[in-house]
Amino acid sequence: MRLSSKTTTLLALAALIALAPLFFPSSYYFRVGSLIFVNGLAVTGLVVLTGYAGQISLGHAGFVGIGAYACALAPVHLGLNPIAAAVVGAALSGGIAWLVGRPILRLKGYYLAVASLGFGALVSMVLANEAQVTGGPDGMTVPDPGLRALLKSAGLDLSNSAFWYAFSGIVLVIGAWLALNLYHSPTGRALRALHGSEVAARTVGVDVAGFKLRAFVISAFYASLSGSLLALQNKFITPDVAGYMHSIELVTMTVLGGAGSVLGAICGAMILTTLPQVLTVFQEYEQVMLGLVMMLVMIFMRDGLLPSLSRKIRGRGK
Amino acid sequence: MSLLQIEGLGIDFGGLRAVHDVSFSLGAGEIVSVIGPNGAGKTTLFNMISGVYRPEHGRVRLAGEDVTGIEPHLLARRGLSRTFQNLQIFQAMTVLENAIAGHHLHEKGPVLADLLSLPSSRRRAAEAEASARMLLDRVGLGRAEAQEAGSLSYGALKRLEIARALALKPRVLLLDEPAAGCNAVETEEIDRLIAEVAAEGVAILLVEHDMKMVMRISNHIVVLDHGEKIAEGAPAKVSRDPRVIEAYLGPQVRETADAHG
Amino acid sequence: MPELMQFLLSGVTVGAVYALVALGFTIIYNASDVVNFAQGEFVMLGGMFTVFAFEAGLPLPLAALLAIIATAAIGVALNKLAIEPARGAPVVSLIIITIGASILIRGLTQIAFDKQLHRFPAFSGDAPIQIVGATMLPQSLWVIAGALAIFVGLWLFFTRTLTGRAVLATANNRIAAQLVGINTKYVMTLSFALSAAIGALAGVLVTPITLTGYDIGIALALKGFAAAMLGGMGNPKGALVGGLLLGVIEALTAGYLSSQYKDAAAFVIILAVLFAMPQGLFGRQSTDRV
Amino acid sequence: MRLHTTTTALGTLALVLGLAAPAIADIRIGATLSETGPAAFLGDPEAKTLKLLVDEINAAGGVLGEKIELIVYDDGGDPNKARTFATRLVEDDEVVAVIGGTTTGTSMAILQVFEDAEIPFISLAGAIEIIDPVRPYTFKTPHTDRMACAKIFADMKARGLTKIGMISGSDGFGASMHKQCLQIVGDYGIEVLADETYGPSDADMTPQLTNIKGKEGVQAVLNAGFGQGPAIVTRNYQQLAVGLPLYQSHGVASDGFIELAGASAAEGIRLPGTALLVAKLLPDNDPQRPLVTAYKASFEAATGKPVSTFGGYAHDALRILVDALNRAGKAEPQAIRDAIEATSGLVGTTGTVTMSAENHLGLDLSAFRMLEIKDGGWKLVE
Repeated sequence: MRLSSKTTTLLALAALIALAPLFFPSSYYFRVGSLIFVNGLAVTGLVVLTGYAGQISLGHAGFVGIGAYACALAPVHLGLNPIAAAVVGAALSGGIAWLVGRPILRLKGYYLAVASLGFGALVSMVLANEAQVTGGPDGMTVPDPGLRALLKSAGLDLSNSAFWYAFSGIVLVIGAWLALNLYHSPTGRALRALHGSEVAARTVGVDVAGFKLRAFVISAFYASLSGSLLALQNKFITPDVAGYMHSIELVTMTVLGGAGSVLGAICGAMILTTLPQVLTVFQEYEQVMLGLVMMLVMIFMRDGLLPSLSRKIRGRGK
Repeated sequence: MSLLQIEGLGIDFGGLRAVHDVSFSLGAGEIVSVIGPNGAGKTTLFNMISGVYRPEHGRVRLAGEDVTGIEPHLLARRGLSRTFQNLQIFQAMTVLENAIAGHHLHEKGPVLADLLSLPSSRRRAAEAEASARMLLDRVGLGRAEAQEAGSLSYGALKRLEIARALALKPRVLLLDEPAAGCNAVETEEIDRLIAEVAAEGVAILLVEHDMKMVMRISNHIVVLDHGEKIAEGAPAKVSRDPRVIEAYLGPQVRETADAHG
Repeated sequence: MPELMQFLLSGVTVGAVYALVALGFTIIYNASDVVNFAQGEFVMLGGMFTVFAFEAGLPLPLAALLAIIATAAIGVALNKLAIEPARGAPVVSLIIITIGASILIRGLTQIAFDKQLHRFPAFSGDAPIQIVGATMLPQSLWVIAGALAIFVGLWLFFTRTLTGRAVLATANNRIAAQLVGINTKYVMTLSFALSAAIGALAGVLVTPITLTGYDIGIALALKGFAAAMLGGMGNPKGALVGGLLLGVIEALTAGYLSSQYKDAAAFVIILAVLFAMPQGLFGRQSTDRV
Repeated sequence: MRLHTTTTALGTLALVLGLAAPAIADIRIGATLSETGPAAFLGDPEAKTLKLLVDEINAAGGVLGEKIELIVYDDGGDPNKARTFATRLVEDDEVVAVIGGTTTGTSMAILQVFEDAEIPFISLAGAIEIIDPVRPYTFKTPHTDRMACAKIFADMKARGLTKIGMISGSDGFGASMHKQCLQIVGDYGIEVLADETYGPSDADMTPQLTNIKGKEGVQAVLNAGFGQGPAIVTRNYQQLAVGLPLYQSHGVASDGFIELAGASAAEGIRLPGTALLVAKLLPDNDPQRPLVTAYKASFEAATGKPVSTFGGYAHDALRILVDALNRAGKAEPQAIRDAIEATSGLVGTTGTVTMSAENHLGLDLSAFRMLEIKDGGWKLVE
């Protein structure tokens, strides 16, 4: 039986997440792994927005921030469990995306970039300025959702890092599954169609504004959940997660790995998350190396790392 | 009653009169061609009828309903479909997916069902795929279905666009130079395809430079020059009209003015 | 009233800084449709080179001139090494290439120089000028004059010179430009050199006011980019008006509403303008050609 | 095929990461500092100081007969990155103690890692929340921002200044100090009539200062901030001829500040600082004098840059640690922690440190010195 590319991708991803710990020399690698998954989740959302629908956002860290602070604030003010708070955060992010998406997505190219950037900046400013509520730039603590304790009582005692590795890994696989489903679905086709030619998509009946908005809302959900996961495992959160630099980082991961493919973008997340850890060898040359890597990949592999590489491999096979 | 009715349609671009006061109508199963020298305003007229541009003057009626300035995707729901002079293919998608994309209105459903890949979503997609395969066979692209659209020849892309437009099961079909860039054999195939579609009762509005083809298949011809209708009628009548001959043969220098129709 | 005047003077000073950065974006954008996110680093380099040449004992004008030339050379290198090989890449790839370049330049600067803040003396002293009960530093006049001069220069360049029109033609249709004999490679090189030089000049002018350091480019590029988009990317008039408007909005918000939310007010207005005018205040209207 | 490639890539990556970790030997001390990013102003001298002092210690034979191996990571001021480096220091590098957390945000984000791993951690950030409530393994060296506020307000009160305006940076440092100052300002009978902020990269603060100046009854102005902001505030202050006493925070306590603001604009500014800035002015019998003079000399010789208070924080953290190591007699985290808590009468750049189970800072206000800028240099206010 020939497996569909969707199943192959999912199996590869799941196997990678499950088997990688066999090679981990210390539990620090669980931490790096779970960060990769957290970023990978946000980036999967950006694949829907940028890779499928062709829309740029330089403000998605705003949604990451909303998701993160929901987990910090809702338990304190609403008495919710942090996991429920993550769902509330995602709903809030989706709602805000739905509200701001309509006007923002009318813009194109760099104008869309600056408008989304403005949105992200507004969110991070509110988080930094409303110190009474959010603790300001110094940040605030996030309560423990008690999941680990629950597992322990069920007889499965994982270390903190290992637990969050597994938890974010599972969330990522689910996220990737949904995004891959979407790719081959009527909605995914409509998104890719409007990416290819907006005017042609219109003439075959695609409500371009509506579908862009759907992609925007979906990607906001992903970003928000990524923020929640980050807040839950760090147990402490600052407005930096909502900042411009984080938005740029997410877009870079997406495009570097290959915006058109879920697995590619997750690879991008892996590279950009581990790179600073590897580059510590270079000490003060860390930034120089990071800049060089970004430039070289984009110059020589403009479709992103994974699509370019797999094309090369396939090309050799022929 | 005519299916598509154009009444005094007009638009200006930066003070320049692009199309002015053009009227005609189109009935089910009819093939009407719009001809005229380059820069006469043919594509602009198409863009207004199909909702890409919002007309400044006049009305467009579809089966009696006023649809002037309505967004293209809403026109598509009402059964108006089109192709483009300079191809608007979804380059990064396969040939088959392009044809499926044409079934958007039939296959779309709740986004949640698509995310979860529910049976309802898969069924919709499968139906669209089956219909798309049939359409590709009809335009002779059945074998190319797995190829990336960007890799097809120009003529094949023209046919793919027609297949995509037909996927909507339109009542009115606007074809903008469907035979441009095609060789004689391909032109003949397209010729036959158009006639077939019209025979099924679809009203076809055609912009075409291949005069032989136009004369052969049109029921009715509308001639534009400088954005205005200068003649209208049966092919035989129009081809003898001195104003038409002047527009075409006289000041041919004007053709360099604008590459677009 | 003196308060309002003070707010306006502050706004115009800051706005002129933004405008100087925004103007730097226009040439490269016009020649290649690339928004160069490393533009802020050109401004930083202009300031840093001048600081270190000045501290090494060169007279200030000479130090500034050297800084501008050196930065222009870096601009040319950026084009040759990164932008030219990436020709035809999609917008978001180009964004990432230029962001990568900005990280690279920052990294090299912190190694070559240091991570401290620096400034050099204002050109005409620090004695405040009194204007209707409000005050302004002479250096602000230099910055404003610099922004105006570059604006006029760019406007003349794009409308009155053959080279300037060649730049616009290249952006419009590269192949066509080549067909009519424009050396598009030369045009691109020239654009990057000019943009970098304008950025460096901006750095020289603003350093006595804003100070300089290896990482000031990020914030400047962000505000300059926002200003350029507010005015309409590619249009020198848009860059100037967008920059000044942004500065004045910030100063008035800080003065009358809340200094906490002055940046927020600026972004809200940018969003509002873009919703009403998707191409910015003076941007080119574009129609889908199908 | 694809699966195989990716697994190989991951394996290679793990190998590279593994190789990056140093071989096991010596006494391993870790640090995560903001050498780059918005707090580089603080983190850079901190990192340089640690490297410099560790080299000096090792050259002199090390501690407990062993060399110190220092592992410094640059978190760029990003709390998330800092958290990862903290985990790495604990899990992978297996250090016995950690210095760092340049900012309050990074310190708060990482302290739980060390509490969980039971490894002593000495923060270099200002906020009181780091050590209040006391956590067993968390210590810090800088005065709290609250102490800086107290020092300033006490000086204001002594001069009869009771109505003030505040202008604070909106970055972590400024916001934190602003918050803590407002918490205690009432205790000194001082009222904040105007409260303004500015962004960390703003170029002009005249609108905010105009509002403060225009406020009826303001007698003095306090600027909480670090980086370029205070220098620009100071210059704008002179430009507007506000003419009221101006106080800056310990965030600008370095010679660089006077240079950036200009000697004439900075004239008369008061700020709480450490002995480090006024090494030459200290009386000969001052216990801090030999120490700060030596540190200042070696830092300036090695880097060519003037010392700053922040480098001093790192200096003190390392001294506390080395002192604790010597007293503990073994390089084990638990023993080191206990020894740090028992630190008593240790002279550092910030003052004399005496810790206890209830006090993981161990400094009092007397160690803070009120300085005034005079003729482009520092002067002690008595």
